Amino acid sequence: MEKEILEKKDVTILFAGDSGDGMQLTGNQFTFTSALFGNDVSTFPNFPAEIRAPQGTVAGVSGFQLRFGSVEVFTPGDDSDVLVVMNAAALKANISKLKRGGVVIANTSGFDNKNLKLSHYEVNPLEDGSLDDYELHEVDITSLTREALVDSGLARKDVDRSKNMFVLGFLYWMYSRDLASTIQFIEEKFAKKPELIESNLKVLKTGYHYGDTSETFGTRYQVKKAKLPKGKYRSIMGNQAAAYGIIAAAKQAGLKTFYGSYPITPASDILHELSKHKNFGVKTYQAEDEIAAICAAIGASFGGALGVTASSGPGIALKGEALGLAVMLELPLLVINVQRGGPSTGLPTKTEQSDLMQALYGRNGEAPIPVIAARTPSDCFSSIMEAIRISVEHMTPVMFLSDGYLANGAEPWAYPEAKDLPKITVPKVTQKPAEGEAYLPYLRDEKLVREWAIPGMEGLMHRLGGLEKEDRTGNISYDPENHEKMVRLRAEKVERIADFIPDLKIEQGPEKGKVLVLGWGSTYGSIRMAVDQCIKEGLEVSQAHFRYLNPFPKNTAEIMASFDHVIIPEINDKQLVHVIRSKFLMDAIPFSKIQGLPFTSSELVAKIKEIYA
Amino acid sequence: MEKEILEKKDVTILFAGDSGDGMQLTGNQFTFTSALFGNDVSTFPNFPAEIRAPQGTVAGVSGFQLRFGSVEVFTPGDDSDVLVVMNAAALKANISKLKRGGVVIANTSGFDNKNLKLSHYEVNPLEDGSLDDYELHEVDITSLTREALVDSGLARKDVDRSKNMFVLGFLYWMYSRDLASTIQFIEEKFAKKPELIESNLKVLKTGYHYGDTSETFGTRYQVKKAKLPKGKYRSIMGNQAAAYGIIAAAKQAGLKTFYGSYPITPASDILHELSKHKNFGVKTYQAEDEIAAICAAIGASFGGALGVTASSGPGIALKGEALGLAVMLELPLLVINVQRGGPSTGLPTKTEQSDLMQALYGRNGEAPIPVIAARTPSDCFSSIMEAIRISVEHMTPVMFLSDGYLANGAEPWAYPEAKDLPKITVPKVTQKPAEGEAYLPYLRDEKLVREWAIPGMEGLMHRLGGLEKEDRTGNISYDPENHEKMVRLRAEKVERIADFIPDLKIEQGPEKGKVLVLGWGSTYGSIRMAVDQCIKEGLEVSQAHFRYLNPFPKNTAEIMASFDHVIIPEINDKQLVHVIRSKFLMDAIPFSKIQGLPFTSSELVAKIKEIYA
Amino acid sequence: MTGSKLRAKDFETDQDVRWCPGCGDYAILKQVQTAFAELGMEKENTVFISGIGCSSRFPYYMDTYGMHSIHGRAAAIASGLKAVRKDLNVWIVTGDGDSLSIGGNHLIHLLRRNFDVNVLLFNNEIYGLTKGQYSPTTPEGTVTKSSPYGVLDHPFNPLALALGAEATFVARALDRDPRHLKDLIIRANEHKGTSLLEIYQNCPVFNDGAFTVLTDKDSKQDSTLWLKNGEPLVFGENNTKGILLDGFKPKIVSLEDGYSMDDLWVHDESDPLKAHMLTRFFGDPSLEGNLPRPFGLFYVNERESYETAMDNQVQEAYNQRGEGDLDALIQGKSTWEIN
Amino acid sequence: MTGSKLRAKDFETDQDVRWCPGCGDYAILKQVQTAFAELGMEKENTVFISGIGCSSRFPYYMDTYGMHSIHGRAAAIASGLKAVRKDLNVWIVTGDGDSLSIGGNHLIHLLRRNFDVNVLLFNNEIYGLTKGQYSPTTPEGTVTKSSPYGVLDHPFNPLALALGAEATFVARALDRDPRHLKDLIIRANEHKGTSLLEIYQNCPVFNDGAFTVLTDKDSKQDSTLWLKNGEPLVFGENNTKGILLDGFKPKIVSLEDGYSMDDLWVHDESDPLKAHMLTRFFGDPSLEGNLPRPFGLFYVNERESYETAMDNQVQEAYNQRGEGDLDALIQGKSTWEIN
Ligand SMILES: Cc1ncc(C[n+]2csc(CCOP(=O)(O)OP(=O)(O)O)c2C)c(N)n1
Ligand SMILES: Cc1ncc(C[n+]2csc(CCOP(=O)(O)OP(=O)(O)O)c2C)c(N)n1
Ligand code: SF4
Ligand code: SF4
Ligand SMILES: [Mg+2]
Ligand SMILES: [Mg+2]
Repeated sequence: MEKEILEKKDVTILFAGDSGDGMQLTGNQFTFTSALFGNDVSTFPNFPAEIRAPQGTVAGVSGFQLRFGSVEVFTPGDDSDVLVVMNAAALKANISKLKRGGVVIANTSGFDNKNLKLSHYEVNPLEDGSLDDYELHEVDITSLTREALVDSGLARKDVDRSKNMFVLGFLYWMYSRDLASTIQFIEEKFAKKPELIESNLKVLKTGYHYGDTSETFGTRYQVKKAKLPKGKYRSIMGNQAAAYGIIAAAKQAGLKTFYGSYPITPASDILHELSKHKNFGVKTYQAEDEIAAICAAIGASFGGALGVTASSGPGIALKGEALGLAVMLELPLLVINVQRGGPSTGLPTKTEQSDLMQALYGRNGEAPIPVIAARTPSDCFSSIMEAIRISVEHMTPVMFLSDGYLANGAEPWAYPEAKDLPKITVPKVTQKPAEGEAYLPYLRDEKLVREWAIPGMEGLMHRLGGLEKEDRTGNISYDPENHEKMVRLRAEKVERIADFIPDLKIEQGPEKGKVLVLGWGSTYGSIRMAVDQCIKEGLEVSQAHFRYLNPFPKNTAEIMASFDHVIIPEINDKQLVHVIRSKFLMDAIPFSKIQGLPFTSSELVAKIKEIYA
Repeated sequence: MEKEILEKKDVTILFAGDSGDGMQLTGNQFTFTSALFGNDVSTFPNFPAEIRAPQGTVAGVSGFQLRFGSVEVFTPGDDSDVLVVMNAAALKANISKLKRGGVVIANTSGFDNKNLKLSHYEVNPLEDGSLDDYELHEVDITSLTREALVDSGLARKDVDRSKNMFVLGFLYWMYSRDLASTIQFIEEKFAKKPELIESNLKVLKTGYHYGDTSETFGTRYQVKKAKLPKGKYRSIMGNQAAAYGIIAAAKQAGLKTFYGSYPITPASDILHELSKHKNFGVKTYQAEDEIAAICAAIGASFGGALGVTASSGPGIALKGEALGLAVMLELPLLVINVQRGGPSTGLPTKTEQSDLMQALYGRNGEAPIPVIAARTPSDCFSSIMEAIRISVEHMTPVMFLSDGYLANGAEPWAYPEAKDLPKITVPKVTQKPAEGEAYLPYLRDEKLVREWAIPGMEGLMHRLGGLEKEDRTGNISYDPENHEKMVRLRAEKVERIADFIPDLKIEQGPEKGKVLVLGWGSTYGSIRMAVDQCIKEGLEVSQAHFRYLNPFPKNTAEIMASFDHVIIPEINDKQLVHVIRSKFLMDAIPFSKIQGLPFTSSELVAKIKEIYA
Repeated sequence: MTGSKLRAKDFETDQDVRWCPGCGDYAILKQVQTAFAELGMEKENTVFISGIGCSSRFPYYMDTYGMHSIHGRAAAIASGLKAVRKDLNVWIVTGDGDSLSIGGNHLIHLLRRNFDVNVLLFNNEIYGLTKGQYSPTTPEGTVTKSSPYGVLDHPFNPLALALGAEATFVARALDRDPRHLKDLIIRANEHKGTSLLEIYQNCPVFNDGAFTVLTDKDSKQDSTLWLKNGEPLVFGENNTKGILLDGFKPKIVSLEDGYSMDDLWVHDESDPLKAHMLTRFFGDPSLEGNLPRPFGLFYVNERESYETAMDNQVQEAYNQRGEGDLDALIQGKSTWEIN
Repeated sequence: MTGSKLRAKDFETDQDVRWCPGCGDYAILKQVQTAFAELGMEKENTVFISGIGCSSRFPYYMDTYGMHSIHGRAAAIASGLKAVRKDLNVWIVTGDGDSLSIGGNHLIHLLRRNFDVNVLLFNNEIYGLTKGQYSPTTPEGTVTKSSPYGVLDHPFNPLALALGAEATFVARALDRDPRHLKDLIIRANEHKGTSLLEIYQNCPVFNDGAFTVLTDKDSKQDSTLWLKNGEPLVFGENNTKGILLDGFKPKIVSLEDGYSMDDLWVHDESDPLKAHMLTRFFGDPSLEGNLPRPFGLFYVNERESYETAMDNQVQEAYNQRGEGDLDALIQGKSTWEIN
């Protein structure tokens, strides 16, 4: 039976099921296939807060949202067009994220009495009319899978585990996709268990054919290739990109990397990733706590390596004192904060941008440091390289801000070649002082940067420390004027970095006009989509986005002044707005969301229109 | 021989000598005698950075500056009128602090070759004309003392130790002071060693008579009584006042105090003081580190006591994470930061106001807390009581800011009577929930304050924690909207404290006009003196001073708007200016000094005039 | 509530217990509740303080007062609480990462100070909550998320560390032996000082089988040793093996083979040196000839608890100087008057 | 600099030494410089890392590389340094407060990891720099600035704690016995792993005389015991007293009175149990019948140092996979092309 094929510009699918149902794998496969086909894609996984909450409960639901389009997509989508639910709990947890009129594909076996009870449904939502506003397709995925494998000889557990392949096959059919890459994936994954290759492929194809033959599904869709920049692509997650960026930057600087860290969600994956790549000269060190982690990184930097440490909010709070020491030592040091919902333990598995103030001010005394934020998962790569460049070339600790949304989100990445990566110049001392002359560890160049003298270098022995130091000599000094001078030198050194960073640029929309949406960090994608939509609707709206939060690009005030209104959306309570007001004495319209979730485009569009009006 | 007696409005004396020369005692005695006489006084000791640097070296010089007047004096003076130096090092360290034309009283025995060498003088400064601009009086204090005690039978060491009494006696003569109170002091101090009473009194009187008989001193001075508010006075130092304030506030609230702390300069003296007063129901606890100290205080507050913790900048940095927990728990907790020169270890024995940003923002996530700063040593008493009132009545951690200058400075204090102290109301739960109803630990009153349920109370068992909590129930909640609601509730709770604090008031000068000098913390005295002088010179200058830095008094913007120019002097790099700009989008003229030293009046006057012009 | 004796169930809360299916934490929770019922504990006078970790979720499941604090700090918080509230029964629940990695310092200081609190240290030799990194008790060489090529760190021996830190009560139990666990919970409660009870707890998700050799039918007889005060060290099937001291060296002997009970080392809870030796019975018990892993109370010693000493000092101050007089304090010794 | 051998004086810097007159720190500085000269140490390959405290000023006075870091963190910083620079000779200088109070956790983790660094723990049983509060080694009951009614805290026994934390080199010296101190500095330097050398150091300003009984002519003979490997434990005037083991109990006997050298406990640096017992020789030695305080090397044990294991693991990765290929890493396994 020939089915009609509708064309769509972009589609958002949300796969949801129990933690054990393999939804992450399903989502990743669909994503990769779509990217390979030529769509633009953006994804976000949603893990349960518990490690492994009891099966069938709402707390145990794992989700994977994916958007793919024939146009550029910068976020995994607001509400989804299609919701796949493997059980009742998955429906309960996610139905609010489905567009009115959207498609629900429900695995009926997941709605038996036990599942209904565990998810606290009194009546079966597939039957009580509560889904009348949606296009509901009931498929007994479990049974169909079992039937397909009735002769496989596999254990029931293994049979059931492959039901996600049915889902995948069926959606491939629905969106007119090719099975090839998934077939290859399965063959590689189970290379050592041929019986599983066979069974998984069988179920995958069963799902695909089910679409073809089943009477219920009238419509297939097609999402054409997107016009994307030419190049080689891969999919990348933020934490992975950050890890690669560290390795790349160290290589460009000719330094060994020392990564001192203490596990914490959502930063740990950087540690996990880096610890796999020891043959890049990377040493990872799981310290006893966050303080030890940053201190070890400082020790490593003192020893001439690139010291890096990472944590999330609560752990960064613990690093404040040592970070102040690093400010005094004027050594390279990268501190990564993969932000999560706060305050305190807060919402560890959710995203937030609420550590900006802590990044800028969370230390005693006058202790300014550069702060740099990544905007998309793949941008973590180049932003972290830039953070390291600044740290090394300007001999200063730098704070790099990412967040849970970037860390775990994935997007296609037109990855660069190693030979095209920026070089990083290391200000190591090249000459010993002349005979009889003392070495001056705090002598500065025109950037106000001191040189890096490393233990083992002859004739450059010196002592660093956290007490105020005398200009040039670095000896302890209690002299009042020297103190003021040094405080100002350290501040000015950071300010001058503004001479070595690019201007803030208008990403889209006119260079001057009515409304500027000015963001930082992970809100980039949502803002991009929303501004794009407003522009298409004919509004005079522009977008600019900070990578550098300290110092700000030199043209910041000028850009802001070119617009009637500046809106600053943030996943926090107006932190950037506070800083902007204080630095530039210019107002901006805050737009806050503090729900552990990214902005949706529609929220932003609504806000833009409200201001525009 | 009758000597002429000149009248002076106020005089600043700086006593300086080796750490072992007893300059602190000398200064304190002079201060007390002057206060008793009816002068207003203000003092500041200046300890060496080293514990006990080698005798005779500049590093080992200990100083005590004291100002007394027939007018109100709010600071220990800018430059001194009289400099007493017991040795060459003391001269070297302090000559820059003497007014041109001022009096130097030099102990000639302290300028022998050994002393000159130790203090790196190539020629004797008493002889090389370098003091020509000053009125130099050379007195061989050491020999005169020895002579006086030639028959005492005391060991040389004990004899020499009393030479500070000679200085004291001599200055008593010079400023027409009574010996009575010092005589009494000596009698009490050495009650168990009568031979020392005798010798000290003898030297004291020798010094006094030396003035009378010696040819060199032509002039005596007189500083009349000041017109001070009636009342009973005592002298008090800032840390002492803070300690008493804690004891008083706990008493007024009917709470036991738990003081968890880890030693650090200049906060430790609060610990030392409190540990003496266990019979006020105070428990002091020297924790293993600052984190343990604040955590123990949180535990104590959970247990129904008043949890207090204190440190200085670096230690406060370590407390950030736990402070975030306290924000979530919504329990009373007082955190004291006796600020010192930063960043990092910085200048531990010097003063600074550079932890304001840390106080406001040094935590992960949205974690606002009230911040309160004391302005003078004695004000530490009432400000800390106020901080505790807010902490207890509004169930929130509060940051109390003092600094090294307040901590060690002393001033006369018209101390209150216990019965007149403000009452503090403790929001303890008074009723169990009705049978069958669950207890709701996060139910709020109209101030948005929750009640305090304390272990041991029947029927109120509940679990607190740092994960986001559900409104009212306090259960863990990952609900997005609940999170935003709770973040806003916590912020609003702190904001509403503005309804329960007094307006910002004009301390002196007109209510509106040309220039407002707006300060916070320990700059109060210097600003007071400077504005007073400007007013006397006919300028239209006013003073206002913040005690509440978060939330600000409600009329802040209004007051600022009433002046053409607002100057904000700070011992940091414009931190309050940043906050003011960001909160009110109003500009202010920063005036920074970052030298580990308080402002001098003349610096401020010059700045005021520059702006005024 | 006092008076009417509570059942184990009465200590449950209305919150869903959110550990993974099969997690050893369930068994421990159950035994605590059971022990509390037996002990006639009062809900309102009991407090559970935990840090962060899977195990640290514990307080939510006990209908007493509780605080789920921050990572590593439970001991510090409990110290402050106990310092002001000697009357409360305070329990600390913590994991191997929480108490030995980030919280190591607070733990050793708690032990030397000897506050009368009880520490339940859930040792699963892994970081559970953060999904599987190694902890300070993970054996060298183990492959975990953060050690893909094997752990380099020589692990702590928690009980040896505790003894080195002046602990006054040191014991070990196992999630899979509930009775024995419950008995030790009761002993810990009795002890007037800091009780450290290490509990081996299986994490089926990230470190399954870490203790299998100690719990599996086939191996447990030869690999575990159950300490009983005043009784000889015997183990193995039908208790046919024993341990004696050959000079200063513990040696395994067979009781069917020339040795008798009288030759054996007799456990003495009050002997710190022997306790020390027992904590070092730590060879891999799956290897032949290695010493079995001891369980039970290794060492107990009554020493004044910190809060008692603190209260005494305060009381002494009251006795000597009476209730503080605020006016006298504020006024100090030297005053003057302006009229 | 290598090649031309340096004298003790060559390790001095141009900074004025700023300890109080009479402070024990001077003697220690001198012995370090002397030992370094003897060892032929190279300035540029030596690093001193300290925390904060009087003792932690040390690096300023050694003309090597150095860092005066923040309170309690020297061990953590040194760990990171050594992890990337196996070639450097790294020394940690720390006080009893710095290393056992705020820095306790880093110290015990350093010991278990066994980085090849040397820790000089200046134990003056007080906080010097902050002017006289008690430390974790101050004896109970001591009156200090923060304990006007006497310390309540049971102190740590630093060496016992270290052994509990898996230390591989544990020794004790005294500022007043410079030769012996120097010898131990040299032994510490030889040891390939973390060497913990506790040095009793008199603080004449805030805790004068804490060790007088161990240094005074009249009392020191009976109150100190100088450990020598392979030799019997003798002490007292003319070494006429000895210590033997009566079962598991150390007992003082007189060699003039029936006992001979052969009866005595012979010191064995490699015996962990005996080392443990020696750390517990801690009675107040001024009281009759109490055990003398041992000095010397209690225990040493070679175990692979952390940085060696780390370097080996890295080397292994290189051997197996060759120098990392950045392009291959960035590209990963699944790519596609847009044309
Ligand atoms: C300051 C801080 N650092 C790190 C974390 C992340 N974290 C939470 S629990 C945990 C370790 C859990 O391991 P363990 O204590 O053994 O408990 P388990 O989960 O195994 O019961 C870590 C690293 C945190 N919450 N806070
Ligand atoms: C974070 C922090 N907390 C506290 C201090 C204050 N402080 C400096 S040194 C010290 C203790 C010094 O004692 P110890 O380590 O025994 O060294 P000593 O001075 O006796 O040699 C303290 C509490 C500090 N500098 N930083
Ligand atoms: S991760 Fe492990 S320790 Fe944590 S709840 Fe699951 S099974 Fe238990
Ligand atoms: S205070 Fe004590 S330890 Fe510090 S330098 Fe002086 S004598 Fe030495
Ligand atoms: Mg664990
Ligand atoms: Mg000390």
